[in-house]
Amino acid sequence: MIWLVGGILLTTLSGVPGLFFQRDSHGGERIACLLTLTGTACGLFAVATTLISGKDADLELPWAMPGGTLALHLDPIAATFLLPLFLIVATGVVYGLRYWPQHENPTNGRKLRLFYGLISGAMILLLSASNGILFLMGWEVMAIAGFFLITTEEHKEEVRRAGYIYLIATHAGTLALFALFALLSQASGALMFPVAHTLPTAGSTLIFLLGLFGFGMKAGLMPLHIWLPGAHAAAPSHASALLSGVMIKTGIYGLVRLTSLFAEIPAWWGWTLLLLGMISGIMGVALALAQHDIKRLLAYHSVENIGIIAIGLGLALLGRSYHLPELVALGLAGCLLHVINHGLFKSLLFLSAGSVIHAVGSREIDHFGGLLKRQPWTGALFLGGAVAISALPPFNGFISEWLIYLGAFQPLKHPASALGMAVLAAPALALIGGLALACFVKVFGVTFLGEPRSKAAAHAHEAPKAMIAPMALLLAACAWIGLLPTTLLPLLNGAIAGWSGTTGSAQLAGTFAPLGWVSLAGWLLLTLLIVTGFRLHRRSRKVPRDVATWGCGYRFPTSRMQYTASSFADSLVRQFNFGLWSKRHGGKVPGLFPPAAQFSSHTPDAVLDRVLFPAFRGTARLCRYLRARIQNGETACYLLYVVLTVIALMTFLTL
Amino acid sequence: MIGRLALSLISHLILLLLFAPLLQGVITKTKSIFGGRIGPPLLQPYYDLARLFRKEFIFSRTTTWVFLAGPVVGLVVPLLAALLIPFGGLPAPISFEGDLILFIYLFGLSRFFTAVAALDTGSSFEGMGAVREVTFSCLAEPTVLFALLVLARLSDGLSLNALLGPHLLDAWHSEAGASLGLILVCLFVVLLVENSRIPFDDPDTHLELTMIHEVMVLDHSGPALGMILYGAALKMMVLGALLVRLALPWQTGWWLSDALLFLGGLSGMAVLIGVVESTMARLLLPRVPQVLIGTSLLAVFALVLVLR
Amino acid sequence: MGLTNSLLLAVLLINFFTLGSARLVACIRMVALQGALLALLPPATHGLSGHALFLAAGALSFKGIFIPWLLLRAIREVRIRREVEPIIGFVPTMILGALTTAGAFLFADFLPLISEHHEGLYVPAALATMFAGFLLLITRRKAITQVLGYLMLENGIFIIGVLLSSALPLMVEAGVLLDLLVGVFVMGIVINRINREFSTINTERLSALKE
Amino acid sequence: MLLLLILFPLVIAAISLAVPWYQARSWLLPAGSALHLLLSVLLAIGHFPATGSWIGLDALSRLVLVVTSLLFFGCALYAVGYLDIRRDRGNRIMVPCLLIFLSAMTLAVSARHLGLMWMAVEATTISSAPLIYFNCNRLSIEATWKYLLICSVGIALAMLGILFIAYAALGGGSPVSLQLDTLLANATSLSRPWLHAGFIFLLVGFGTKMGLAPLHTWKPDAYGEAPGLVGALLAGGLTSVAFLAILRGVQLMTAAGDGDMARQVLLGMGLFSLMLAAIFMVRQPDIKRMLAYSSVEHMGLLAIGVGIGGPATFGAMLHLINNALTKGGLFLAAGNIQRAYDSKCISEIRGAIVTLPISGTLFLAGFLAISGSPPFGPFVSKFTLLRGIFGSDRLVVGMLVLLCLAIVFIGMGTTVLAATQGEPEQKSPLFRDRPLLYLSPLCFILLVLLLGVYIPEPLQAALHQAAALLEVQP
Repeated sequence: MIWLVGGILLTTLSGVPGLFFQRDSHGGERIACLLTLTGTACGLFAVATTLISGKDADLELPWAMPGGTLALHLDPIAATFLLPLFLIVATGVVYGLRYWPQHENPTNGRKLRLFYGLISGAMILLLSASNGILFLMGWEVMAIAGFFLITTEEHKEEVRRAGYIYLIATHAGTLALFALFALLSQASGALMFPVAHTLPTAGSTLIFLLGLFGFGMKAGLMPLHIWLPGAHAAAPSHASALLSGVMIKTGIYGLVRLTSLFAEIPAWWGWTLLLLGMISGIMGVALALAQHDIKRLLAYHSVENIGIIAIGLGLALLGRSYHLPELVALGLAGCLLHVINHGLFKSLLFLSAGSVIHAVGSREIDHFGGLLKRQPWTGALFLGGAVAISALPPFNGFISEWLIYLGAFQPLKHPASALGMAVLAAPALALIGGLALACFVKVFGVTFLGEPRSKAAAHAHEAPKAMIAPMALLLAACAWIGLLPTTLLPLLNGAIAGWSGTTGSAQLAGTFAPLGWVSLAGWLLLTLLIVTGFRLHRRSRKVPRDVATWGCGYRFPTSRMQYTASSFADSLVRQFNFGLWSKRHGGKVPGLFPPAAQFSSHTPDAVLDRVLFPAFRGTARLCRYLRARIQNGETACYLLYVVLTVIALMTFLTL
Repeated sequence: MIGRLALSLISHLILLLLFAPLLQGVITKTKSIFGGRIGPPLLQPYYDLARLFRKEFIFSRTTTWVFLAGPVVGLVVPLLAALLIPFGGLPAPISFEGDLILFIYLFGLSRFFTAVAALDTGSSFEGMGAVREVTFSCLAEPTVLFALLVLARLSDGLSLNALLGPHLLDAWHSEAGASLGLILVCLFVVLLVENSRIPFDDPDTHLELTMIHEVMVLDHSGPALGMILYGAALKMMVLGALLVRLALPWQTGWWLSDALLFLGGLSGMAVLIGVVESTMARLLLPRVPQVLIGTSLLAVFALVLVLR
Repeated sequence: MGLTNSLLLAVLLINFFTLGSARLVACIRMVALQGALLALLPPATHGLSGHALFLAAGALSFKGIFIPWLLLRAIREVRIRREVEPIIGFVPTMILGALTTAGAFLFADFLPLISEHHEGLYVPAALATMFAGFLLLITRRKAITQVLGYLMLENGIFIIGVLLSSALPLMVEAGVLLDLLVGVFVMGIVINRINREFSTINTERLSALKE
Repeated sequence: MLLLLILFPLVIAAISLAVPWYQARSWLLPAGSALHLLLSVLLAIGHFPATGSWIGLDALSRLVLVVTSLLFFGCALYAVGYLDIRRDRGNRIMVPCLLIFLSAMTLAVSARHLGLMWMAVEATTISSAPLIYFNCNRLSIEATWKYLLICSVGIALAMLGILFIAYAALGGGSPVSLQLDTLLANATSLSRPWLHAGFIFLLVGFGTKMGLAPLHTWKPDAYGEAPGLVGALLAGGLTSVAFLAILRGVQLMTAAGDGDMARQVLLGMGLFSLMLAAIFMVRQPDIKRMLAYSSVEHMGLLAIGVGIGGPATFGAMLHLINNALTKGGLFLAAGNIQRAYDSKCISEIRGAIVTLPISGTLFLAGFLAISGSPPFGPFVSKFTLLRGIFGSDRLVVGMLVLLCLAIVFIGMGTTVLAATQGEPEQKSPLFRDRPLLYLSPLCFILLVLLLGVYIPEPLQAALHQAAALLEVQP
């Protein structure tokens, strides 16, 4: 455990030495990078030794704080969240060396690194904390460091706005967590996390609802996702990767940890999560499809994937309510594995999107095009990430979704119960998968294929090796989980055993989840692809690429005639218009000899822009009205308040 | 054990590789007969493929290696998928719990790469085709899942072998028969969508604006085009196998009779497709999603019937 | 007992006169008169002890003479207009005054006096005077009328203080210190009105700071 | 010793009037207050005996004394820098008034006699009025006027309350005394109606001084128009002193066995303050008025904490310290920002972090601290408070408090972020950070940070003792 503490300290303070360096010197960033790498290595070592020993590790130190002790606890559940964290933090910091170098960003480079270290350390702390106060501290430091990461480029209005919304959302969530931990400490008698599976169900309704709000806000479950798209788009890419890949997962961690504490789970908890998961998944991906800003789009995919994770967790909760060990095992394994997977491929996608943005200088997909020729490595890595996030074999996304699918099929075996409705998760997942695929065809196609759509894209350059290598590492991790999922079985089984408690746990290796077969199919697919591809490549290698694309009879095709992101998404977005309310501009072609026409679409966030902003504006107006009435400047009126108070209190007294 | 596996593997592959293009021939022949023409010979698809594989490549200067990934994945995926699905009474060589999900997602993979390869050319027409392909498939996907849920409800396993086992015969006679009928219709619609047939797409049209699948492969040539066509034929046979097994759940236990029954069923299906293509007009493009959503609702209805 | 009660009744009557008066100078005189009457209260309650006489002298000099003189001087020097500017009219103010007086009598029943002070109107008179002071504070616009209201409020508190003057010698004298505050107010207004910088600003209102 | 603590600021005030040199007069402030701080710490840790019938220290007053003294020391240091750049206004009034203010606060804290305490509180009102009027303009005279009038009315009511309590003793037949210990000892024999009425008037009276809604109306004006350091002293020091005065009433009620009633009233007023503050913070364009409403909010929290009782009282005591220090830092930083932009309105203030790297950052950090974000101290105290609320099974109160805190955060965040972030419009600011003017707020914020991660055992013990004083039943 001392290694873990060391890791936390090193990571947290990694940005501090940089503060004492000159604004444009390399020293600070190198030291920060080194410290972070050492810190994550220490943490990784601590987690690995704990996992290998097979026993949970504990550390408890006294702390002069009312109700607080410095209590850390490492178990497979925490390890599941920590392992991808270490990888993503480490890759991100290396990537950041070239993506956000100090000498190019003298004003905000130090700030970015300071808070990058702080958020990483805080996340390690909260994932391993087993004391309420310690957890909340880690939580809020993470949240605030996240705010400063998002507002790295605070001179931009849009960035400030995103940061503001984020800060409000996260603080609202934190306040709910205050109440949650207050109630928990009342139920269990102390601020330490109670022993798993001991809390009674009585009085847990409010606790669960508060947890759902607080943790769901951080995770970005629809309709609490309001802060997410703007925030992820505004942050520098490796920070976005961290936020999307790791930070939002702490919300899931909170839900998993919270539900592990209870002895019995009411069925409606599972149903609620399942429903929210389905809504997040479908609406998240539909909104993603309608976006044309690559980082916003990826951010909405985070909402989608959180939805998938929530579906898995919902199924696992249902399994505990109905005492179905297989359902628990499949649901939770799918949930946790998807947490890892999403962390990996989403970071990969954000990093590669970052190197595209770095090269082109825009976030609009329609300004890219033809980049695969100019950035072959970035393009190939992005393609890998796209395949993985679309849950296609042989990458890791498929494995976790496959587990959740299997979970969704389990209720069919139990005919009598009301559980049958849970099978709806399967078609929902199918729809999500189909839409995600469409979306990534759009992103990859419009960004990397075809002809450049702007001058900047035509002159784009490949990212330096220091940016490519971290991405390659992430893709390798994706492929590893996709092809050798069985290597993660001990971790997942440990987490399942630790979570499911009295339901009795089923181990994943059983016949109901033959990961070995999937692995075999993955290898088979890969082999066939390589063999066929190699043969085709050998035959076509010598062929010159010297003709123009067939223009269907049109003589002078230009790059502007390519399908744009708006037109690509249009046919699908139109199907979801009932929930998206996209704004379509143009697109009508009038008359026989039509003049120049154009089409573009723009999709504001359904919850934020359509519901919350008007509501907030109304409240603010009401407040201002009340204010002007109450504090009206007349001393006489103020004295009236004094009299009224006296009279009211005297009345209270005599009654 | 190994021997039986190898035998089953080889017989599956032989049936698949040999018989797949014939279905195209049967459909074309049926349509010709309906049109009052003699039409091309039944084996015409084979001749086409052979000729294409002999031809040389032509590549647009816009394209990259992704352009070739389309045909590769398009060919490999049905091959692998075929190993997961029973051909009539012949059980699938590779079978495990949950292989049905892999089956569906494999086709997702092929769709991804076909669409991406189309976008690689930078042609607006091919982009249009890619959009339509991914749109319609993603609307069709829930239907398949609902159908599989119905089948999973009736069986006691989660592999395609178990789902399409001999118990289907009893199921047709039980209360679940109605559901099976419904999902048969649904799956037929999905088959038409996935294989780009009328009324959703017209493989023989000559106007790029109205094409879906064909427009995506406009720029492919030579062996790559051959691979695409062959892959499409394999895909139709693999998806057809699902349908045929559902419609004709008899099983004799003899290899030859089972294989013949299966091939007969497939031919029947091909004729049916030909009949549909000859008697129906193409749907307006905006109507297609509505039809697909309607189909999903039918499938939901079937699921509700068996869950009741 | 007869003397104290008639004194207190007179105090109550003055409340109404002040509430109903439209002339600033008359108001000030009324309040001065009230202070002078209250100065009689300690000897009336506790007999002619040295302490009571001292208290009476203090009250008379501050409440009855010094502060009214300051106020009158302020009016003269700063040329404050001589009319009371009510926010709500005189009649409603008086009705409110009557209501609060009735309320004071009702509420006084909840606060039992010890037998020594029994049958005295101390509590209702004190409360009613306080409320009248509050009414002046609330319903009049000018800063100077608010000072008057504050004085009246204090007069009410003084009545209660008288009850305790023998038991708590120091405390009640401290209460007279409150008057010092009033002096500070008045001086504040006077000094600032004289200051040329403010000659154009309407310090009679003082309501620029608001939301 | 305690008497010396009260008297020597007065002596220094007298000296300051005699000193002819401007800088020397300014430096008398930190010198005097450093001595004051030293002495009060020594007194607080029990180095000198400090009990007596008229003045003396108990656990509660020790706490408030040290906090006030600490805050005053910081403000005094700041005042040197501030007065240096405000030579136009001179320091002949400021310095002695500040010292008299300090003396009055010390007396109010250490008084063991309700009458003496009342006089001391009144003295704070009088001595702080010239401080608020420091800027000598139209708005500051209005603010001073309102402050004086409303607080005087309040103080008069408090006087009435004290008289009522005395009469309660008379009515109960116990020896009439306003000496706190005597009152507490004979609390059960006090006449109830008089005691209750007395408590109500005491609460309203000192509540006006403390700024509980709806008696807070003078706060935004006074805090807004006074110099930053005066705002800091009022918001951090004077409010705590007034709160202590109210707590004396609560102590008395609890000792008389009517603690529940007192707590209910406090809880109600606290909640009302919180809600009203929430309404006033939404889109508040003026950073100093915003801080004033934040002060109302935190006074509400203190009242709620004591109103709930039990562990929440401990939270309230801790929050008193945190609030005083954070508010101090915030007001001083806000003063610097106001100086740099010559405005306190967010329509003019942009990018304060760029213009004033230290003050701007401190302002932002202070905002995060005051809104209860770890690792700052108010997080611990707010959380302890909330635990107390939820622990006493008052879910509705708890949720209401959370809702208000969320609204306050949104409102305050809008203003603070608008002021600190972004690019400043003017390139050459009127004022740049200078050590004397950022040292104190920096120290305050650092201290609050320290309190967020480490609360020394002696302090915890002192807090527990203070909270226990409020729970002494008959």
